[in-house]
Amino acid sequence: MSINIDRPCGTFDRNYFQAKEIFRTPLRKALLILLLGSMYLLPYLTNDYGISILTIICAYSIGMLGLQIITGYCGQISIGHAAFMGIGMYTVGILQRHFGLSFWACLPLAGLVPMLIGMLFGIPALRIKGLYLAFATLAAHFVIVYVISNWRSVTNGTDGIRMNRPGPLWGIDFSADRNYYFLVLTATVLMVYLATNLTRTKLGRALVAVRDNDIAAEVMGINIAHTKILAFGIGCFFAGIAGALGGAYYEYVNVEWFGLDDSIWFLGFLVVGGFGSIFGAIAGAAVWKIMDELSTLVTPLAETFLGGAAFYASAAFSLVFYALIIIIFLVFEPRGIAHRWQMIKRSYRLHPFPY
Amino acid sequence: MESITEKTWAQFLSSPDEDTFPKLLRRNYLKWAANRVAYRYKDYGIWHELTWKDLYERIKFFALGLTSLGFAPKDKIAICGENAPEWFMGQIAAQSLGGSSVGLYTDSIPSELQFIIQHSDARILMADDQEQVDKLQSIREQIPQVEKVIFWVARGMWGYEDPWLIGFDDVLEMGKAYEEAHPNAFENFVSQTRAEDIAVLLYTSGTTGLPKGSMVTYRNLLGLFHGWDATLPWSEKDENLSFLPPAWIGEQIFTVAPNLIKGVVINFVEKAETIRSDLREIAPRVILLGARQWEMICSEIQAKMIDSPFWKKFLYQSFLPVGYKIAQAQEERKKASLFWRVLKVVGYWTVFRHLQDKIGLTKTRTPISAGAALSPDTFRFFRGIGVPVVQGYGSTEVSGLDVLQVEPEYFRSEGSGHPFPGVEVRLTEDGEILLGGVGVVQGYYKQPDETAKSFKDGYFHTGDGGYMDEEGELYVIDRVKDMQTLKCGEKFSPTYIEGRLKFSPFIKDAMVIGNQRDYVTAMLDMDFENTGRWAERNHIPYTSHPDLSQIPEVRKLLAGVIQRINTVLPEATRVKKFIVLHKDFDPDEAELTRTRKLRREFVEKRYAVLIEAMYQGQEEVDIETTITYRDGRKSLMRLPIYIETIAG
Amino acid sequence: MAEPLRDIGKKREQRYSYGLTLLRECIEMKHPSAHTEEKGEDQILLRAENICLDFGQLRALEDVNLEVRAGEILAIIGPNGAGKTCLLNVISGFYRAQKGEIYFAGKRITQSPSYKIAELGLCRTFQNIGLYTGLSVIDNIIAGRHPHIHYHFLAGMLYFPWAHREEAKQRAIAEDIIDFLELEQVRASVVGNLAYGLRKRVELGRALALEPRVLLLDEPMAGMNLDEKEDMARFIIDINEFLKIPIVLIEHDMGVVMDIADRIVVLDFGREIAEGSPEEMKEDPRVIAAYLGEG
Amino acid sequence: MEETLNAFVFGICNGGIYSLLAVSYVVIYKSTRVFPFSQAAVLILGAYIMWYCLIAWHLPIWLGFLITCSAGAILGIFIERAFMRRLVGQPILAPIVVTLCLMLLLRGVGILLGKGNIQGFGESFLPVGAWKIGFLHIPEIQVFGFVLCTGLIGALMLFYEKTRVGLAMRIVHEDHVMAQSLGLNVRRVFQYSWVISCVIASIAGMLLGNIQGVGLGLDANGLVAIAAVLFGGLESFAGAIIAGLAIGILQMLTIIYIAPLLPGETTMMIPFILLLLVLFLKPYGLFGLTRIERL
Repeated sequence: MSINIDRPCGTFDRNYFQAKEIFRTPLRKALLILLLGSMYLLPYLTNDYGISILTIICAYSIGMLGLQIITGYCGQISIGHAAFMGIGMYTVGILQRHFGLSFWACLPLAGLVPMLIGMLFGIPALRIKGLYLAFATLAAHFVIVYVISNWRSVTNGTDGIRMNRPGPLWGIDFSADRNYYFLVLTATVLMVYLATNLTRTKLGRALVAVRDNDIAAEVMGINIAHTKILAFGIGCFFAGIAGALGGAYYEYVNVEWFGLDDSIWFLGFLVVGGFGSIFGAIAGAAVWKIMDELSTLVTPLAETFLGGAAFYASAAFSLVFYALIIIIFLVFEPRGIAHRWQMIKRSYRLHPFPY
Repeated sequence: MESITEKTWAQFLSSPDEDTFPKLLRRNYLKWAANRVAYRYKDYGIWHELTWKDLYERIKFFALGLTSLGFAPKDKIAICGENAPEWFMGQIAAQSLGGSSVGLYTDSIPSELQFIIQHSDARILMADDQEQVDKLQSIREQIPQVEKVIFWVARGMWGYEDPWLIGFDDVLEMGKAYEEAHPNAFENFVSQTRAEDIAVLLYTSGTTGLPKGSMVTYRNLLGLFHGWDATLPWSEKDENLSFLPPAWIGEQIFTVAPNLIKGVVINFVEKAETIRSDLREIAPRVILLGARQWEMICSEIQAKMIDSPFWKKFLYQSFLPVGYKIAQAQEERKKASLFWRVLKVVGYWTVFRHLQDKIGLTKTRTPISAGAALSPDTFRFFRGIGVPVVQGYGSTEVSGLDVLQVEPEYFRSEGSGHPFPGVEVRLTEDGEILLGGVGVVQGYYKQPDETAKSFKDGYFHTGDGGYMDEEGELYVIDRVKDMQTLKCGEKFSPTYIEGRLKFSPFIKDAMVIGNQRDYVTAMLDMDFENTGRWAERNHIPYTSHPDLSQIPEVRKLLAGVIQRINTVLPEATRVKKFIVLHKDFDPDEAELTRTRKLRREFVEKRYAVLIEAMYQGQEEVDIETTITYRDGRKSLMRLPIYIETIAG
Repeated sequence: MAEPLRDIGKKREQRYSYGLTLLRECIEMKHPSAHTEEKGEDQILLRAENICLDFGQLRALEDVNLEVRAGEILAIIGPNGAGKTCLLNVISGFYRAQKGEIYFAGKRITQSPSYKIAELGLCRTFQNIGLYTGLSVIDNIIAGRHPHIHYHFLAGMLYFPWAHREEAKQRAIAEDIIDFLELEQVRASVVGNLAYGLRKRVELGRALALEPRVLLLDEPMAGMNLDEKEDMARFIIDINEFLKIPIVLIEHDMGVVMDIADRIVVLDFGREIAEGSPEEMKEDPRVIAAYLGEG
Repeated sequence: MEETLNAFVFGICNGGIYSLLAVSYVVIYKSTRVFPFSQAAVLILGAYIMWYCLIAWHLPIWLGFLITCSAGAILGIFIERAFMRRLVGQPILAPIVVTLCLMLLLRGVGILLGKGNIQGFGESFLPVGAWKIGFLHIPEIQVFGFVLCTGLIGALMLFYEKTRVGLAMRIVHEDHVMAQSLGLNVRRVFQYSWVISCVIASIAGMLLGNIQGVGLGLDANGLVAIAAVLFGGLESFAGAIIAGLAIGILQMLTIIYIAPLLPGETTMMIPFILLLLVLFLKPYGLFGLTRIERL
């Protein structure tokens, strides 16, 4: 007796549109609105420090969504995702510095430029798989970092570039952190909507097909090359948007912010969040930011312990701390928080039966 | 004195143009046309809807198609198929031409079909898919009077160029052509139907002798339904799931009548295998299940709860007694103390609301159990988990359910409730129940002697023993013939003991023997799945059904079950010995009737060797049995059956 | 583009259907002429001429010729390692043959990539189940329809109404296949935890979803018990009859081959040693030798 | 002209160290199919430990060398037992992420060891001096390093050819499932390969620390070695050695000719450009095995 436990008893679908709805019953639609409403109320409950954490979590979730599409859904390993976020930041910075464009004009470009570059680096993915692709993206990361830090005339080299906040829109002045948080949150909600729809439509299925069995997918009429390049393109588009929004918050961006360890943390915390689900990407970004805050608490502790100058202690501890968290998750909870959340939801929905 | 039937009939039925099914169809069509749903069927994963307008047109064209096929008034159409809109459309179309429909069971063997078709001299047949059509073709020579067989699921029939077969849609086309030739022929066919015409001819296989066809008229159906509606009102917004075999009277009175009279929507399941998930999707407000199905649901819940994690099991096991306490109080018509009632609400919100959601009964107001008597333990179990099961009693000869426990708050676990308005219950001296009133059918088709035997001056002799308590509630004990007496004169009811035995999740079926013997013995049919799971949990290796049934530990387990039941039974009628059968009772080997009731004489004859062995005090009996392997090969196997005696 | 399919929620007419109606309609819409001629010899849909395939020094196939006529069931039999699956892989474009040409419906497809070949209508199933384990049964079948779904991925991401309708239409066609293959109960379960027999059926469903004009089945009945084999045989015959498409069948179970195949090709060590009707194959000495070994 | 010759010799010496590092990668990849990104960080630890022995605790060279090697071995055992053992059944992505995180973990430990003095201690602790042969200016350390590397690689080759354990490792390299069925304790073989790889890496770290100064910049060489390994093919020792030398020479040539043209320090860039080229043209490297995918 395989009943559909995702639907409460008494809901039946009269057409395929109803069948496809995620939030099918009025109760679930209300829960969704409640969730979104609470997200918008959060800034009024916390101080500025809280707002900065929330803004960065939202920006990073968009980046994580991009990586989820490339690695979680399409199975192509990318160890250079932070670099593409960097390109997004620098595109906005350069356009504002040299051409004086407004932030609103730069935002779409901040998505398109990394998208094109991502597609360029997606091409090797056509002929190589798995580990070799990881090398290609690693190389891509270094090439991008090298170009940005050495093209002094345009990118102002290693001493970074200014990015100013977006101009007022419909009377909302975005220089205030709270308003800027609303902008980033709205962008995140839109991006989550786009990513969810992507996974439920034709391209989403093609991505999963390529991940699960790309030999069979090829013979089953899916153009593998086209799908992989698109995966890289869309993933890097998300990374670009995340970079632009994140960078504009700090209003200054530097090459150090997207080094090799950032790319590795992207991949690592995606594992913590969980592959193959939208919730996994958001959970990963949230855990990453929370770990950030925790590691800053660690430094005073480190001082008492080491007694030496603490400036290097926080850097060392954050490296060790993150790496341990990711490895522990990978060994003991390989399918991440999203899977654990799925199990809890399933157990509740099956209550009181075991299966 | 004006008999009860005329009084109720006049009281409920207002205008003459609403006293037959076709007229009611026309009324609904005129009243709602396209803005209310009549039928809803699940196909290709979604529920398609047929409004009253669609239904009316389809039935009109099908009826006219039948007339162009030579269907005359008073003719019969025999329909054999799974629950589908076509089934009821064919029935109402035949009825609107003044004819009537004969219900056939899909899982009956060709010889049964042949007898019913010949006896009811149906001239046109309807079958749903290739399987039924092949069955009918195999008996084609024996039923010469059948002109056409209409089928509606054409899967795999592309190769059949036989003129004898015709598709449902082709009949619709013929109907459209006929309508051009004779405009509004259908309307005056409908207006010619009378309340006294035979609506439906239903053959009850019964546990004895050949099937008998009861002639059920519109008056019976409508009168009885209005009686029911007066006590338990149906509303327009109700949903009704059609999954019981359409050839059973329950389906007519419980699905077709409310749909036509009250506009309750009928939902048709996708396939027999998906009944449970469709039931959960529709969540019908009123549901009628046989006692067997309630017992299956109950043992399934118990089996799952055994495997569930500890915190779920703790919640379930701590709140179930609360339910039992409340049920106890209700039985004694007392108000339970506030403490228990609060606990019940807590239990509802933590466990039982979810439990009902999983089995699909959240919106069910009146879950009814009919057919065989439901064992008191199952009854109390469902009361415990908050499903207010009520028992009913009736038979085809009185057009379905006549007696029902009405107030869900108050019930007796062994009782069958009070008769509907318009139905009269009387008892003969030796306790046989007589049913009269609006439900009594006109008699058996073409069997005047049987009719005379069963129907005397307006009352139907049910052949079931029972008694009435002071509040007028009817208690059905057992079939009079089945009441058995031991050698020492002690009377006992085998079905009562069998009911208690079947409550245990490890026993699927049981047969108690003891007529004219010195003690009671039992033949148990083990539930392979649950017992197998119990064996695995206790690390007892087993291979097949015959092997598991004879393992000593399993016999110890079942002996324990019997011992518990024996404590409730009077001393003399306790089960002294039992054996575990090596295979299930199977309708295809005619050990059970179509509705899963036990055929006692046949089974007693078949296993006479085993029964005698039990009474001669043997410890072990060897029997041969054929085993069919997965790839179709069969092999004969000698198997020892052990006889277990119960201590004390 | 005019709505080729009747309204998806069409009432009742479909029930009086021989099954796979929506799928047949899609195929007829794309290649109307395909269904005119009967099982005649004239219309050869797929032809492979002297195919040679070798991996390094190992010669897997040695100038194999294969012809598939319209509407017939062709069985390819031979001992293990005779190159049957290699031949199928070459035809479906997965391996590149060193020598030889392949023509499908008049077009030369030797060089075209395998996804283009699939789009033309040459669909296949795999010997050891190539299903997408991450998707549910219904998604696997809709994923099979990938080349026949027409909306831009951006429209999909923004869930424009026409993309929504297109998804619903594809779901209807997939449901049509599920209804035909009787997979209703397992419609939403993940493919990973299905029984072996069911997975073979889902794979057949996915191949059907590609609107096939030639269906290549690689050991559809391996590892099945008696009644599963009967079901699969019934499905194959029904498909051949409803869609009027030729089916190439690789099978070891001689009982099945003998009673459903119209023509048999026998391969041994990469060489074609015999071809003809089932009866001829029974007596052909070379075939017996290939199976039972010389002397 | 003179400069090119000088660069050529200097390149070979550097190349020796790169090929040593490349070999440490191949040792692990060939047997456990896991690419050890973490070896780049083991380099740093090797350098620091050697620095502590010689400078902080004033121990003689040979004792310092011994301590470094044993520290490398212990680190290898710890990594294999704590992390790698649990990842055997995981999809290919898990080991990649774990090794990457290990690299950063060890870098963090490196910072702690080096007490934050990121740039390291600069003065070389091995005998300083240079030989003047004709116009060539050959620093003594380079030659010593090169000799040590060739000696080590030779020893490794002998170990593989002659000893029983070496033979076992070569079997595991081919296929660990088959090895397991033959009764080999694959786990111990994994442990050996990690130990050997970490020892080699720490020795290479010691040498590089000597040349470039002990500091966090050393792991840049690790990434260059990755380019070398890929160039030579992941599965062959010979490929790794030759590629290491070629990269060394190439790097020296770029310093002289190409560096002035491009802004910024390009020593790191050229290997990665080469890496991308290799991946585009010949993904499996010069001597790597191309895998035939079975369907």
